Amino acid sequence: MSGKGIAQKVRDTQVWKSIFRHGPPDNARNRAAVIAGNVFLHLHPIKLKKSGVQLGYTWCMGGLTFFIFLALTVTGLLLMFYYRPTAEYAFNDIIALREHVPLGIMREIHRWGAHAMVITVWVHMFRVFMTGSYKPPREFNWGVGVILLVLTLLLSFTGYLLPWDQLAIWAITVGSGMAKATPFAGNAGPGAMLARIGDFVMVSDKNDVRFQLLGGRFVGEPALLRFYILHCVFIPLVVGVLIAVHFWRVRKDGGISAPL
Amino acid sequence: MSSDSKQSLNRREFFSYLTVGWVMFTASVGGLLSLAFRFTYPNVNFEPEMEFLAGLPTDYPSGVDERWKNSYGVWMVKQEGKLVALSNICTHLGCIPNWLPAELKFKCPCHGSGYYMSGINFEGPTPRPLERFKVALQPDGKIKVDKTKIYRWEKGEWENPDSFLEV
Amino acid sequence: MSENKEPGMAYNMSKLHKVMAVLSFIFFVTTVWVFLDDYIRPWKAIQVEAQQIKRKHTDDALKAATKELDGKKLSDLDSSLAKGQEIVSGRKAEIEKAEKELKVVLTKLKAQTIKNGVLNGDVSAANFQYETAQGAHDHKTAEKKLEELTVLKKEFILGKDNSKALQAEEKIIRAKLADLNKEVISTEKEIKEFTMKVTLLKAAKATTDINPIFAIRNMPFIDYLDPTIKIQQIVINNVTDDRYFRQVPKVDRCITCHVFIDQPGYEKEKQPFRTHPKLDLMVGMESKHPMKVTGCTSCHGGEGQRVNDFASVAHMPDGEKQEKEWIQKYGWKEPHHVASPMFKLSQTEAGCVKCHADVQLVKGATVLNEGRMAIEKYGCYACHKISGWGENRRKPGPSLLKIAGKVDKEWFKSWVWEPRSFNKHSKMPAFFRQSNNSKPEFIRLNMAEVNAIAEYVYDKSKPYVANEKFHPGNAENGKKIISQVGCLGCHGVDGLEEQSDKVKAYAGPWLTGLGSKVQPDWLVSWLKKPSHYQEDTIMPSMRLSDTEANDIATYLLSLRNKSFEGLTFAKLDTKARDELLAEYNSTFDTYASAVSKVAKMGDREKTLDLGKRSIGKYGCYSCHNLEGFDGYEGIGPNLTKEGSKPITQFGFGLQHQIPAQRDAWITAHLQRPSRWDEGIDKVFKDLNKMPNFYMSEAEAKKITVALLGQVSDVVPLNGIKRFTAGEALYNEAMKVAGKYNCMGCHQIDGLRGDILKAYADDINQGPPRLVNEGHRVQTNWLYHFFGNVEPIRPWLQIRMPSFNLSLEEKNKLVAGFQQGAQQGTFEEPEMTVAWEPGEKEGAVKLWNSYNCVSCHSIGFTKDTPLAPNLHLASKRLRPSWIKLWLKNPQGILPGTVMPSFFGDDGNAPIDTTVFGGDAPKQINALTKYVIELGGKTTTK
Amino acid sequence: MLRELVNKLSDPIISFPLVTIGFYFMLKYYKIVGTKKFAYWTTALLIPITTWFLADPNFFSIIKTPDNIPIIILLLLVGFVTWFAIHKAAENDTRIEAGLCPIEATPENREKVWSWPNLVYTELFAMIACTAFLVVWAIIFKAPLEESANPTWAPNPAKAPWYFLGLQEMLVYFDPWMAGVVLPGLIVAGLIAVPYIDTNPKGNGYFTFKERKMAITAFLYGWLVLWVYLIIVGVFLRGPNWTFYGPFEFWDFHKVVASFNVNLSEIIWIKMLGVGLPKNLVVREIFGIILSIAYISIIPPWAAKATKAGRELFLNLGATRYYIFMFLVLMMTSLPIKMILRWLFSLKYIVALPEWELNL
Repeated sequence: MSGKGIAQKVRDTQVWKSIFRHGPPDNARNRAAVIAGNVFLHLHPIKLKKSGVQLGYTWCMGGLTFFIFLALTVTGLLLMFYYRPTAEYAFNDIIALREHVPLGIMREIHRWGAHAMVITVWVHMFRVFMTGSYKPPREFNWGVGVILLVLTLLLSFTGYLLPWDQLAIWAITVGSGMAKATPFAGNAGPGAMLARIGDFVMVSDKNDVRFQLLGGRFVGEPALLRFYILHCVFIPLVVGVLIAVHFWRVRKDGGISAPL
Repeated sequence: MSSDSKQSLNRREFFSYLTVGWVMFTASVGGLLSLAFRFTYPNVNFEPEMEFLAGLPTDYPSGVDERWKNSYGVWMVKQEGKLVALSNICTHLGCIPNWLPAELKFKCPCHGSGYYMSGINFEGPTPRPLERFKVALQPDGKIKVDKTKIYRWEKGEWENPDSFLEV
Repeated sequence: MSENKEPGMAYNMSKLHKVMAVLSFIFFVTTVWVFLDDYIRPWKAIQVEAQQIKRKHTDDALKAATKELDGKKLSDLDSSLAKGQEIVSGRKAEIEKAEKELKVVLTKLKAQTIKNGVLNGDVSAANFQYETAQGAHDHKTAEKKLEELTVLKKEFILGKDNSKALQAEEKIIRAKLADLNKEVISTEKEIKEFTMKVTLLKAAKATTDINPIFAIRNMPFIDYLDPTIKIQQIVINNVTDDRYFRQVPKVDRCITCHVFIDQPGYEKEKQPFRTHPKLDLMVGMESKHPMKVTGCTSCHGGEGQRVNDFASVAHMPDGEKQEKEWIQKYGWKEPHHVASPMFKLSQTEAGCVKCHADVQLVKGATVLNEGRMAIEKYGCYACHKISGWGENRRKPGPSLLKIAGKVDKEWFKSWVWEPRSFNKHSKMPAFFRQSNNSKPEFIRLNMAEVNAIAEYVYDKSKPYVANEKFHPGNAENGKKIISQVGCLGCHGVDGLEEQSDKVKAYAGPWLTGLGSKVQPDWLVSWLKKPSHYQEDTIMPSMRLSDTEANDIATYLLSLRNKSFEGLTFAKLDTKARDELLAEYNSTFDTYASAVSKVAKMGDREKTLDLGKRSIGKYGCYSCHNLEGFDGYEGIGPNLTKEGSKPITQFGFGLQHQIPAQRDAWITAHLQRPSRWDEGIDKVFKDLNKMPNFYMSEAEAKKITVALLGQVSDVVPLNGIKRFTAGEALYNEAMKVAGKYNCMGCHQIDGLRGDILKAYADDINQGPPRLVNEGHRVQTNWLYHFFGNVEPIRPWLQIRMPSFNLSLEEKNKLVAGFQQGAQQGTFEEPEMTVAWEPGEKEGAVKLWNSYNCVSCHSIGFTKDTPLAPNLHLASKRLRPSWIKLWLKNPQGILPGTVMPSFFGDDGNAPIDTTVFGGDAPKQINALTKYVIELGGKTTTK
Repeated sequence: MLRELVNKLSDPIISFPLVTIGFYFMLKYYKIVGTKKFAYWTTALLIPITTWFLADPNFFSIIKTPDNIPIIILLLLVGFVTWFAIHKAAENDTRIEAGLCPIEATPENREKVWSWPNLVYTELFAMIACTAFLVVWAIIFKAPLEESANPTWAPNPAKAPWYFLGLQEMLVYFDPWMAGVVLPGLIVAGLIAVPYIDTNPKGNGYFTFKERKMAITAFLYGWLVLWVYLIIVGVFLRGPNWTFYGPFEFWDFHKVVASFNVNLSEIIWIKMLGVGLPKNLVVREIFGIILSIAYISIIPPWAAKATKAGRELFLNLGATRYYIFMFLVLMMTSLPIKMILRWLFSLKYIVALPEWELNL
């Protein structure tokens, strides 16, 4: 037989080489190349401080949050194949996921993942605060992080309605009920009474922020559709963009937090 | 032409085009964004009707009238010169009480909350009186009941002139 | 300018700014444009106009109301108010004192309320703790809690009492205050009441103001806040649109423009502001089809959800004039991509059919009813299935099972060839000599077919021997009898054209040329006993005497069609016959082998075979009873969903002058079906077989309306009026009545009564109108009457015929009338008359003073009776009906000769001496008296 | 008996002060808390207590609700990471006191290492572990699904998603416009503002308590007590009608708690002055309005002048940062203040203007 093993033969093919432009990352040159040459890995620095890989220091909560976000994106995309955001079908489709859709457990992973993401993002913030990693030059990135945390909560909140069961509509009723108390913009908020001329009511349940959120005066079919779109398209897009900014800033502001 | 004046001319030109261009750009982008905002408020919605015409005040005898109870969930109560539209939802847990003409009270069959004809609670577990809806006269003399406007006694809203009709 | 470039710059910066400015300008303009494009909608202008119209109306009402206001009274009230204020201001000190007292009491009350609130909470909590402890069998804690609870409860009761006392005090002070202010309060109230109408109208007028607030509310962008100009819609849950097999509630936005459609008072406005013309039946809140339940497009058709342009709604102009007007005014164009455009104005009644499918005639739907009657007349349902037209209807044409005993074969052939040449009123349509089959080679084949059909029919015909012999009688007398006994209810008759044209009877054939058609003996026996010739005929027996029957026959036989008599039909062309048979046989075979197959058949066999195939081809069996065609379906297409058939499925042929609309096609088709083949080269077997009925355009249009209504829309069960058991029975009875053409003579509950038109001078000489008949007559009597008709009104010349009703039909009629009138089967059938003391004497007095016997003379005087025999009333009539009848006969039968003895409202008797003029008592007594006349037992 | 005691103790009236006191001691003795010994002993103590808790059917039925699992995970995780952070901080502080640098700043930890495989691999491990964890979680616990949506009857209690229960719990003390809009808005704004207010250059990139006591105390109080604690109350201790139920208490639908709350204006005008409520709304609520304004506008300048800590802070931060910081802190403390006023005086609103939907 030839002197080369099959693995080596594969590595020598043009196809392999066109994909991986370097040898196995077992020497300094290739270790640098693997990070720098890979679109997914190149967000990492080629080298980093040792403290940055110490679990006791970083807790890996930010990384987990990102990973769970990816997992949720994948499971969520798959769930969309079986889910119709209409009052007639939403609940039945969830039952279908539970009862007969192959690997309908996707929904469980999606839901528990959503909760897990809320927890990891909180703990991530906790750690960042405790190590003072928001201090200059990372102020802006901390702000981005806070917004990402809020968006995470909103993602979870908008997803909460989609099963279209009692738990869902009443949790959203309670949650969105607070919006109607927004000063000057919610019909039960301070200042709403002032915004009227005769029978021209400028802030009412037909035009306030809550109506805008729900597309109706109560949690109904328009709300289901709006939440679906916010949950599946709008917020994930914003989150994706902000995550890119967040990571970029981590690199530019001196890598994963470390004493400066 | 001195180079100074040329420069200042350029600057003026520069500023005016710059300003016009960017002001208009900002205005247009703002306009399009406001379009997106306006887009979120539908012109038509499919929610159940919350208003209905309830005939003339003279159609109602003194006491409790149940003609709108099943269709709109409203009791019309005429008492002491006032006609009011009472919600028929028990303020305890949302059951639907019955009107007992013999005892002159609303009685909730679920947990026994009781209300006077006026809607004020007096027995059972309920924490507060029944709610009133807005009633107003139309020019043809007919009553319009608006269920989107709710008046609660405990908030002192029953004094509001929209919460009753004087008859 | 290139010298101005900075190093490292490809462009001159100021140039870039210029480009930016120009592009931004364009960008800005498009942004403004898109806002305006979204904002400007035609319906907004219409609503603004409507607002002005409403303003004008309100203003008129306001002016009228202000005029009505008594100015003097108002100024009086004003001055008394001023006086009152003066008086009240004199009591200022007292009032202030009372107000102060009130404030103290209110403060105390509030404090007490807070205390009570706390106590209430404590009591409830302690109660819960006590109950929990009890539940846990922790008696020690329970006892302790109970003690606490008892104390708390006592306190609470005290607190509540205190509250009540304070409330009482408050009430007293308030009453005192009111008393102190009474002059002002009462006058103010009086003024308010007095000016109420004006105040309300003023407020209504204010809502139509066009002011800055109106402008702001409806301004672009902020018109989401609380606009006054907005799309209005009705969601109709019980009528649905089909959206890919799902039933979705209809949404009608018509009221966005038809603003006042449900409001009376706008009848004279121009469209779209006019009130619905039939508010009491449609749209009105109290009508049977309220706007919010029925909507608009449920009946009218069209695209209810569209509002943005007149044409997309699928408004359809009725006639060319309107079309021109609309094109000019609204830019109307033929709707495209619209499944069901609106019904044209004259076809509106088609909308009834969708829900009222199973009823014969819909009250109030004149055109539709006439269309349905025309369908009945021409028997469309025989060849075309139409759901709602019943599965087991009778065949519309006469039976041909014994035809040889009625007419001869030569006549038969000529008749089939061209029925109109014998009877110009013929309902039998023409299959031949049409524009699509008049080529000589087609005529040759057609004639062979007719010959073969005749051979087949006569071959199968059973022998018939007339059971009467004709003896020539008095033709004039016969004609008179025909015009009097009621024949005209079903037949038009030559020589009686004037009456016939008034009645427009259609159930039976127009009687003409009988002398050239039937054998005299057959005619007499047919007249005497129709069922002898055809068992299932609807022709009734008029119980004619022999003389009468012979007189009628003599007259009818005197009607002859000389030119038709002279016709002879060409002999069977055996070559054509063989060609046709070969054609038939070659369907699954080569032509050559088909020819050889035909050649092997015998001559007679060939003729009969072609006869049977031809009958099958033209569908003769659908209308006529014929042997050998059991289980054959009608040959026409199913018309159940004709109104929803896509327009592309209608074949317009080369008839480009006919608009590509469903209704136009149907009307044209009905008038001359052969037109679709014109100009098209078709082979003989593919010719359009729909025969020509020579319908007038008016008739065709009416049928069009009835057929347009046959839409495929699924109406959910709760969208349709569901019959009660009684109504269902009544509906069944009306079907039987329809079959036997009862309404050719009787008007039943306001519908038809065709023959009454010939009695326009004196409606009482015609057949009785039946109103709530099930209430009038007793069930038993009616049943008996159908079996044994006996004259009730001997002065009438028209006769109630004896129908050949089956037992089932008789029961249906009886039960239907009775249930339709919501009567029990046995209401007071054996009522015994129990007189109150003195009542009978009163009844007799009334009997005399109202002079009942002057008309109801039978059994009392020898005078010619003008009213039914009252001795039979107790068997025939329901007592409760007699009372109604006595009370207000005109209310039941307008124009009846029965006088109203009790005034228009039934409460003012003419004779006030009896029973002190108490109408109900009088009516009661008279009813009893009439019943007693029938020989009922009398008890004291 | 013990159970009843626990039930009583967990009532927010008692448990909130307890938690606050515990929080104080935790930070005061953070070096003791931060030892491993403390952690072992606490764990050893908690295991039997937890077992005892779980043995109770009422408690267990609440715990095992699938939707409550994340909160338990949150609880365990927060407990652990809090201790862990304190532990690390204590370690570093001891080193700093000894004049050494924090562990994270030691040269060996600042040494540069290759990302591949050091970082990439650890990330992969985390992903694998996380996926496995999620899958197991998903297999064991079904995602909750209740009756299909029915707008005509509401389940009782109707709870928001658990991460908003802190806000819902605030609703007990504040009107929705405060609890649902203003306070959450301030939390987000305050968090974003943190790096701009906290100008302390120390403690950047390593665990420490000593060097940034003020910042950590304020943050931890808000995070642990005003957020996590309130969520726990909202999830486990609030039953039908949002009534308090102890951990061992059955959620009896009929439970009634004596509560009748009175506005400040009523207390002053009616109870104290004995006159009726004035008609004019502003006059009626004048005391509350003055108090509220004073709370926001008088305390910060007073503290800056009169207290030592305030003076130092003012000097360190400068006027703008100081006032923003004080405003945020005062808004945060308004919640415990409102709680305490409610428990002590049954106070409903300081300013009660339901006519304007403006209640404080």
